[in-house]
Amino acid sequence: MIDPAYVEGFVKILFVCVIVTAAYIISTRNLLTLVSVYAAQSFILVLMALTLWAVEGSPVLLAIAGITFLSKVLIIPYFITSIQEKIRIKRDLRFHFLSPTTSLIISIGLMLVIYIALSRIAQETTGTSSLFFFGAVIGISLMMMGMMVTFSRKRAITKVLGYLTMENGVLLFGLFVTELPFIIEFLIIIDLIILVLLTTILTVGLDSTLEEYHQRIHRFYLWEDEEAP
Amino acid sequence: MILILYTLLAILAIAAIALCRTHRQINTVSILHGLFTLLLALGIIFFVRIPTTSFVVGSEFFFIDHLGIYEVLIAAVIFTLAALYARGYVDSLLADGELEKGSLKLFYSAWSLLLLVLVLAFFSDNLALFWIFAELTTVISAMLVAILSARENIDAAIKYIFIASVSMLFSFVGLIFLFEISRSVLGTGTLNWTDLIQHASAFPAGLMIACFVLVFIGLAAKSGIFPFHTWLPEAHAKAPSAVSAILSGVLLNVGIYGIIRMFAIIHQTPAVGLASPILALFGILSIGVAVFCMLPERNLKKLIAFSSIENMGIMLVGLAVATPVAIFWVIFHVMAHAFTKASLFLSAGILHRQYHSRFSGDAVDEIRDVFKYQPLAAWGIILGGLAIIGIPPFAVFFSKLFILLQLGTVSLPVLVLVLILLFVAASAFGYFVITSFSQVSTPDAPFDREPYLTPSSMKIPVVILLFLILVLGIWFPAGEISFISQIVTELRF
Amino acid sequence: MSADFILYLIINTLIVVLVSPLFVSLVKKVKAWTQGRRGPSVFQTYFTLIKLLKKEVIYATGSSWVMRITPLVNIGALLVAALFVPLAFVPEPVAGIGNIILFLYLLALAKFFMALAGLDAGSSFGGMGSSREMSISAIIEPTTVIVFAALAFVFKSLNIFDMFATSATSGFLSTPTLILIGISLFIILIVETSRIPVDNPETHLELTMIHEGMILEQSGRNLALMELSAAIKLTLLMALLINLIVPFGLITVLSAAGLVAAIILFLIKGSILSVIIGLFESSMAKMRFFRLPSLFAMAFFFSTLIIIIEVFA
Amino acid sequence: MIVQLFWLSLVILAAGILIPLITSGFDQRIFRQISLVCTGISSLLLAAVSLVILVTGEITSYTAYQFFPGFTLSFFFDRLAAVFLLIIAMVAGCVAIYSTEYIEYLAGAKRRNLLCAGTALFTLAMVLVVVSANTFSFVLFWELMAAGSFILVMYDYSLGETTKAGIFYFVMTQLSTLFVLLGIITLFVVTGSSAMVPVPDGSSPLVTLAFIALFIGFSIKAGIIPFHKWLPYAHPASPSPISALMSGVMLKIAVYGILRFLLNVFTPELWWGVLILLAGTISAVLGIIYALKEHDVKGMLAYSSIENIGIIFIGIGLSVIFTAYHLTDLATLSLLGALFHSLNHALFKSLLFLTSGSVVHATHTRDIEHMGGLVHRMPWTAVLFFIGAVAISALPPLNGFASEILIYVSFFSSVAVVADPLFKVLLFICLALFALTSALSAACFVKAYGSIFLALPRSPESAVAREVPLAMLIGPAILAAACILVGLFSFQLFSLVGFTLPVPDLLAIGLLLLLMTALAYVVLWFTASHKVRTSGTWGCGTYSQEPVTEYTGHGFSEPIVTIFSPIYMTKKTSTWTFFDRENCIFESGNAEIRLMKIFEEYLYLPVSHAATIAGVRIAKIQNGCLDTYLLYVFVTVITLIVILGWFA
Repeated sequence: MIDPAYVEGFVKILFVCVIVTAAYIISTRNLLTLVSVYAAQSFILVLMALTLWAVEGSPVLLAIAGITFLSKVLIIPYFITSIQEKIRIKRDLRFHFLSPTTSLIISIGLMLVIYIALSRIAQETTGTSSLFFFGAVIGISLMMMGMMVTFSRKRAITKVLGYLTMENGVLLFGLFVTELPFIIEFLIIIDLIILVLLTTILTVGLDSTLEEYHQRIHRFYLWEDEEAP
Repeated sequence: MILILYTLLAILAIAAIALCRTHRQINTVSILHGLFTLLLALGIIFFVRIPTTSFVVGSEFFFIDHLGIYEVLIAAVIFTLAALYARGYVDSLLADGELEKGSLKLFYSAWSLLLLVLVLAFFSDNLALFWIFAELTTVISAMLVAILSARENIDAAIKYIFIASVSMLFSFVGLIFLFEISRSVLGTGTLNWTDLIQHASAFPAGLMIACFVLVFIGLAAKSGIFPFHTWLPEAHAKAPSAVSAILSGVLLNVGIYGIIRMFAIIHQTPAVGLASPILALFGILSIGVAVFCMLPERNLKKLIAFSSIENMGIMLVGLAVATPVAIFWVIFHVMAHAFTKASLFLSAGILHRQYHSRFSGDAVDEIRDVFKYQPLAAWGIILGGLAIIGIPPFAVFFSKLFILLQLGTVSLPVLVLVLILLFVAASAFGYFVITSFSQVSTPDAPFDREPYLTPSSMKIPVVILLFLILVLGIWFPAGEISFISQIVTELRF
Repeated sequence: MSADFILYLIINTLIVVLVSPLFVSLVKKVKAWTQGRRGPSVFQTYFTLIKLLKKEVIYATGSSWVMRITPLVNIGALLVAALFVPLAFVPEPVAGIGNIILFLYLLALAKFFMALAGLDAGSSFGGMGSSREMSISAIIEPTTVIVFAALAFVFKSLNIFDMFATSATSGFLSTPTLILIGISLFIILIVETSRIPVDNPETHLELTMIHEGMILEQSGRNLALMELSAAIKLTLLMALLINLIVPFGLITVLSAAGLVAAIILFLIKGSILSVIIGLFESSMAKMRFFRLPSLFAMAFFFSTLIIIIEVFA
Repeated sequence: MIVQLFWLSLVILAAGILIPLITSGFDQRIFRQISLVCTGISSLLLAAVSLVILVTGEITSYTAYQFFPGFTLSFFFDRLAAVFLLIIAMVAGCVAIYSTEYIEYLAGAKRRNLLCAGTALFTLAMVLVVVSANTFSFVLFWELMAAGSFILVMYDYSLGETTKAGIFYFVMTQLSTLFVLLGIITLFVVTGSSAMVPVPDGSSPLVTLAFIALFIGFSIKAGIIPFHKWLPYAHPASPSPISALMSGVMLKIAVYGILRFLLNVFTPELWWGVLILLAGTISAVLGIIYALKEHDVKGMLAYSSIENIGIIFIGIGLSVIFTAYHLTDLATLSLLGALFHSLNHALFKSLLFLTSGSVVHATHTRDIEHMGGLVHRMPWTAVLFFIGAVAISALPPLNGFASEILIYVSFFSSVAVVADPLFKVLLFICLALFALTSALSAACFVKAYGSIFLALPRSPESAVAREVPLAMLIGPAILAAACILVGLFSFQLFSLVGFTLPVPDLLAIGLLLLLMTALAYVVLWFTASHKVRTSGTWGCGTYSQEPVTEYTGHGFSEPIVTIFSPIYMTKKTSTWTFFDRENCIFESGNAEIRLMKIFEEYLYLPVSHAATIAGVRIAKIQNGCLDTYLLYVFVTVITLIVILGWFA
């Protein structure tokens, strides 16, 4: 319904926003802002899904946008923030392997590498210049940036958020490359929720400053300093 | 109809667990659940004409073929025996206070849920569905690993979840690729394995290799192949032994099952020329790393975990050879390894109950006077160890010999390398068993521990499993041979 | 077992038993002369043997049946070995008698029992004697086997009878091989019968006696047997040397006159060789024990020299 | 008829395995007796089977059981297998008789049942290795034999030395399986079938690789020099009947392996023969030299097994050289020498091990320095050990000489037949070394017999040693009788089997020896005086005859040790501690001169050390921190993407 050139521009802007949010997730130290940035990123994804729906009009996209909005913008961030209040950890200061600046440089390098690789692999099917190919590249590079977060941050909660950004990358990749049947998307979301649920409960045991967890763990293990991985 | 039966069985079991109060009742429920899955699987084998899709509700997502039912059979046997083992094992966990009453119900319901998800994974025709169920098995088994909620258990569970699910994301990207390829070739995209295998020869080689490699990353993490194996030793060492028997016996098979399915597809396309060397490379690397990590290892359960990685490497190498005989023996090796590894972990569990060190699953085991305290477990480890190394009367000898034979026909230098690595593994295992089992308490170094009187429920599974691998090694019934060769033909090798 | 073979058995044993004490006393006589004294009569060994037969046998307290049967086994082995070396009449070989390796191992059998007897009494003299005897025999054995291999290679047969037959009929060997075989056999004779440079047969000084050390505990008739078997061993090795290098007078077809002539000729040649041995012994002092391997290395060099000449020339 | 008899013996052996296993619950003597009697009967049947095959010479093959299409278990009885069946039968029978009594004295109440079951399983595995027709079943029973013997070696597992022996033994058997497997797989690649079918000629590099792999695999199990290190550890550590079985029979199974592949599969080249000959000579010489310095009786016997295996390999090497020169009669002569020596070695080595087992049982020590004077206290064991010692030192009438003369004759005739001069000089050197080993073995066993049995007891235990019960004498007695009879009737036995050999007829020689000794005795009876008296040994006038003055094993072998000192390298280590910093005031220290175990310290330990270091370094991957693990995943994913991009 809307002329494609305008849509093209709008989607490109959304791509840039996604990358910016990812960069922000990599570098931020404050956990609360981390969660809100993740929610913003998911919201951008929802917008993208809506615009695609506007362009192609297949109802699946609308449904995907709906459940993503429901789960990734509302439920998961609310859940994580509630957990954070319980374990009262504010800041994740320690970085392992990569400091924020180096990881940003690496992510740009990664984007280039993925662009070249994907163009070499997929030159027969989707044209390299089209929006879909570009979406695929951004999707995978978002995944790699999410992965960098998982292994470069100390706190388990930030690792979970890194994992979630990776999952967003997959969703982006899925949106642009093909339209998976809705049942698959729905089940992935369910699985994601269970995964996040379990990991956060477990991480509560590790990072938390809660008393009753302390007491249990102490009985089995000499309680080292709080910074233990 | 069959799938409904299985899900019904699982829901019934979980409901029953919620109702029962004492541990004994809950345990019998989970044993019955395993037993019924086994009976159902046997029923399918004998009465239902396989491969079949018609019998199932919403058949476009599920199907039953020989490989699927084969894996379910192995899973059911190990689950039943592990549940029987858990009756005594969990009792002693409760007695020692490592596991509280509260999480008992959670443990057994996760146990039955895991069995259900596994069965569904093995029966799912749609690869994305298989991916989701595999992901679910990771989550549930991680919960089982962390059930003791001591610090290092949670540590191990977190590591398991993170490494497995991060890599599985990549395999989902691979699946999307596959969907894209099938959409461009068949018009309407499909991820059903049966349709994919039909039209596999038409797939473009370049894209196919990319999708195979991406999917391989995730499944390699699930089955503990070299770069992604790091979670396996810690998860197995720290999980309760009944759980680590399942982890090693069945969970690793999910990864290998996926790799076999994907390799069957790519085997049709010309891209196999690049896929086999990659598989062989990863296989040899995992054998090498596992074998050399076994040398300095002082913890029994970690040693056994490393030997699982090594056997997964052997299976990959066998798969890379890709001749029908090699595939036949890889599938046989899946079964032989599963049962041997389960028996090893169960006997290690008994030893752990007897000698468990206060601090952590990682600590060096001070095993002493083992033949005085736990003769059956000691002999279980010795015979199981001999079996896993590949000493004749047991089943692993044949599969190892014939995989190496097919590897020899393909390339001799690789054969020599693998033989040397297997030799190092055998001597590492031998070194550990000899040094730790010959420790005897002398008058000046007394070792007085009250002997842990292992209940018969823990001894029977070890004996059954050892008897099973002995029978599998000696008697090859015609039915078994035709069943496995049927699998090989279905995978179009 | 043709008639003349049985006749040969009887004659050969008789000659050996009767003649061997003579050669031993001859060697002693020559050594006495060189030392400026008259020395015992030529038949002295016969008298000592007869005297010893009369004396009572004394066994050490801790000794066992080994001490008792060693003399008998020794003399038995040596007498059988004597059948392997025809002194005068050379018949056709029967049932493997005459095989040179068997001859060597019969001597080894005698040595084995003597060494054990040395250890049996539990005295340090016997122990030292047998330990040194076994060490020397171990070192010299390669040389002996190489010399016998050279002989077998040169005479194209393993049997001493055929060797003597060919040397008797075909006359002298090519001179260089003859000289080398002679020297090597002479060195083997010196070592086997524990002559001066290797061991001093007459002394009872514990440092220098090897052969004597082992039979120190023997007495009476056992000592007589041991002395006789030592003498027989000397004669056999001398006969081996003589009949190969100077086969003159050996008869292969049995006739009374020929036999008598052969025996007399053998006596003459034997006494000449005993004189040579006596002179050789008195011209040398006993070597230190651990310098013996260098002597044996020289003997080994001579035997390999035979091979090289035979093989390459 | 043969196959039924063979099946019967297998069934009885299987019964011998199962009965003690089933009744391992109770420590009853009766069950152990039944199992050992089963082993005895089945070895009797096996002996009958092998004799029938040897005499009639008929070849029967028989497929027993098909595991699955690719792999059938089939037996093949020909003369080569019959010889080794005979070896297994005789030694296992006598060991069974011996153990009926010996086991009762062993520690470990209920575990003794496992020992009987293990012996029966070990024998069964060896029998099946010898008769298996195709390479797969050969490997299968080969590994079963290795595993069975490993469990037996580890019988009294609590001792420190058994642990070390167990590790050495296990690692070396796994190494030998590695090479045998490699050889068999290469053969399968070349011939395409698992049957022992001759390789298509034209020596492709694969065939040479197969031969080298099989040769190394079998030399490890046979104990050839560079790979011998497990033997002197495993034999002393295991119970005596087991070490008799292992040394007498298991080493021969390795010899059987190399012979089976040389005769049936390979068409040997000349340099193969030279390789085997050199390996044999080196093992023979070094084996006996190490045996001489050993003062643990079973260690000495183990090293002398290495020497005898070296002699057998010399025989095989010569026969391969002759086949390369197409001289079939000489080839059969030296092959017969090797086979006959394996049979004889099995007989006298197990005799020596059993009798030394009785001695160790009586004196509770294995060190010959603490023995002595046992000839009076254990007369029958002394006589049996004596027969074994005479046989092993290859002295004429007995069987040791009968087989060594065969090898001597083939050596002498090889010298005559070989053309190339350099090769002839090599043969002469090997002949010289062979003569050296037989002389040294005579010296070694004089030392052994002298210090164990003769003179006065050098320790309180050997002073109170008592003769062993009857059963522990019958077993070795049968072996001793076999040694004597096989030696005396060697010529007749060979003609019975159909070979007339250019070797002396030892029966005639034996009779002559008897005649001459009898003649001497009769002459002495009439001429000499009959007075006999016993008094103290001559001690230069002092009447005190102490056991201290005796010549011990060390003293006896000291001249040879100094003569061969370059081979026994000694290591001098000394450490000091001082009171002050400038190391002036000496506080304490110790110096040590130690005979260096060359192979162990320069070959085995460095290799295992390097492996463990590699292991530790690689184990660092597993450092327990999640971030590093995720980093590995990250790096692998990137490399894969790059490769994909570059390749696809």
